Amino acid sequence: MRKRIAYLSGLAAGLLVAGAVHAADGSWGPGADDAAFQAMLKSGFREAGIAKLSRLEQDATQAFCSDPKFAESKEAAGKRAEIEAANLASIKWPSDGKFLGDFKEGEKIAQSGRGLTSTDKADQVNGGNCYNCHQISKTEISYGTIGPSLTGYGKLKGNSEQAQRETWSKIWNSKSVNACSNMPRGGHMGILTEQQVKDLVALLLDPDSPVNK
Amino acid sequence: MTRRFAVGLATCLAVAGFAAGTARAEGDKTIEGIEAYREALKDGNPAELFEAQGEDLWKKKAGPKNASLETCDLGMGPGVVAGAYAHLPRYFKDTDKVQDAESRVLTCMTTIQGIDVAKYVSARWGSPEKDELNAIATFISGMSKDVKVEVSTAHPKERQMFELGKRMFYYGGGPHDFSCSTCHGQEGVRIRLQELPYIPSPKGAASGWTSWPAYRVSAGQMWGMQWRLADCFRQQRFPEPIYGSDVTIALSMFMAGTSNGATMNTPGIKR
Amino acid sequence: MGNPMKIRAASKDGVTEVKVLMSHEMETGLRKDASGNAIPAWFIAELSAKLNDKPVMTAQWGPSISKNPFLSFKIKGGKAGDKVAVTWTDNKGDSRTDEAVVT
Amino acid sequence: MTTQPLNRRGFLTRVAALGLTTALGTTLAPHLARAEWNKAAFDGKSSAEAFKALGVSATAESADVQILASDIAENGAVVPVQAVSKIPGTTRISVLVEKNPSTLAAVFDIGPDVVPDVTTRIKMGQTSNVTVLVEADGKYFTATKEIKVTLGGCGG
Repeated sequence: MRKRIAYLSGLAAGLLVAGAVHAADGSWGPGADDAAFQAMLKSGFREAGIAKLSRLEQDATQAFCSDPKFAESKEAAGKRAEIEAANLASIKWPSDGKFLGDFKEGEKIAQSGRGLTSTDKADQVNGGNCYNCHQISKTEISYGTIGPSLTGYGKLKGNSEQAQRETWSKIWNSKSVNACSNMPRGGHMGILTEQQVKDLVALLLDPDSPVNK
Repeated sequence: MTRRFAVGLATCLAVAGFAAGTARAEGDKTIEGIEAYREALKDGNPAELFEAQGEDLWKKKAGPKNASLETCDLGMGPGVVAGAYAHLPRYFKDTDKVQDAESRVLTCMTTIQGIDVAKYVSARWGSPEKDELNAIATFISGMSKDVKVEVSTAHPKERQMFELGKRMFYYGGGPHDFSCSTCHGQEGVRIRLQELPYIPSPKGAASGWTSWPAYRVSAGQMWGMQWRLADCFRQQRFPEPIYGSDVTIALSMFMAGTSNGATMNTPGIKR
Repeated sequence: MGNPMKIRAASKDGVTEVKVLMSHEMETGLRKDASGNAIPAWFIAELSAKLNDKPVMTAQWGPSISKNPFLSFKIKGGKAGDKVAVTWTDNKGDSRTDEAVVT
Repeated sequence: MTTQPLNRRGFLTRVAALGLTTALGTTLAPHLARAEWNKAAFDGKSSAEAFKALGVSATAESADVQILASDIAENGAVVPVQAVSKIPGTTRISVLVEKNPSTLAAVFDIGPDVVPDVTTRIKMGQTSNVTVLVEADGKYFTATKEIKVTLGGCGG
């Protein structure tokens, strides 16, 4: 969990970007009725297993993206770029310089949606949740469509170092590419280990991977 | 929310176009199969067993006051169950709170039966206490089957609850950065093979709101909306929402209020 | 004794369609609980159906039948007012009979 | 609650009781009285083992035996299956799931007053062939269909 920003600064960022006003339609956006919202959050949850109350605390990226109306607006373009830059700067590149792991392991990680829920154990090997949102290997019929299809990804993108770096940065920290991407920041948030990210990069780029067959 | 966030890598979008042709034919067959499966499930919903249990619990004398819940006011006057679920959540003067069906039942258990509901609130999902609450909610919701959803946001507290729910819907956090809107914030997508209702639209809100409580075939369990929401938060990697807390009622208010005019189809049956 | 069944029996064009929902865990015996102990098998093993006290069908079930089982079958004949009774017996010897009037 | 997988004594007492009731039925089709839970058949780990324990000899595939089920199940815990026989003299319909630990799911003894058309819901641990076996006049007929079991939801 690198670069987690404390709750209060996250909240302050939220206030700053949204402004404490009711929207024109009379709705309470972030920044308005904050006291009631914070009271609701505080009284609404209890710690469960490994899911501690601290998970309700937002970092700057999460706070910004929790007001999508603003986050998508023209005025927020600068802030979006700022958030992407900060996420990009935080990326940890492979320690041995090698981006490609084992695509077979990558397939297993992509299949698994387990890990880090209140009913998971701390020593649970986390999955990547990839098939929940993406089509990947053609043989898997149970895939989600929240994200784009990745079938044939490596065929199209090639296997250059540039392709490997781009793929790594997307999986390690999706918000470095798109500030409010729906995709989790696998490496950045400690969901996936460095080796797991390598295996996923291999799943997408290895010419022998089922993704590219 | 008018526009969606751009999804992912620009290069991925190109790949999506490339793969769409072959994926679609295979995908259509899969969806057809899943639809046939769901159709077959409709005939004979085990939720009926829970409705019957809930009705028994509703009518049974219990608690220190040895009273039944039959005089409980679900918002349409003491003892009126028919149609009540379609008007919930709503503001209740006696508690000065906006309540959903499940939190209102806790109030009635406390005031009418004299039961200390703390252990019902803290009990784990799947415990006998929670099973009782789910059965009662199933019974109450069944008494609103085919009734139009008519949820008021006229009272300031109702309006506030609706807005708090909308804001909660977009509140992202935890190790995965997930919010409700990560999955339910765009039209026409699915997780694995499960279509995801776009909750901020009346149609999407209705498809979610009007079919819970529902029997979950995967677990063989009856889930009220409280459990449904708790499991959403679990998958979101959030801590656990407290049963009957304002967070849960706010989200229900957002969904129910957005689905006004739709028809209750409870209890439902789900994967 | 388990919870009551839900039985519906409707007669149409000389055939009575019977639909039964049963409340039962249908444990396979292969699952483990949270502490890793095997959950013993517990399932409906025997069923019988009667129309006006006359047995019309019996069945043997294994643990592969789903939890809270559903069964639908069709009886030749049967008319409004007739009685359909279903009895199940599980592998622990527990048993339950419920009746419905044909509509 | 017993901890034994099968409380044999209690179970057999019940079966005996059932037998007694059915024996008193006056116009009972004889095969309805032969019900005794066939442990060996339900212990079978394949269709072949289950068939053997059920006393099934030669089987023939028949278009008059139908399995009505969706090609894909969204969840293996509940898979609706309708088994239909158009063969005259059908007395027994069995449902088998090849890859389940207990292959035999159900055996229905059909009296003359019942249409050989039963629907139930079965568990499937994985994608598998499902077979409906029909006994009519001492002969055996089958139909087999593959049902795919997929992962739904978030997989968590």
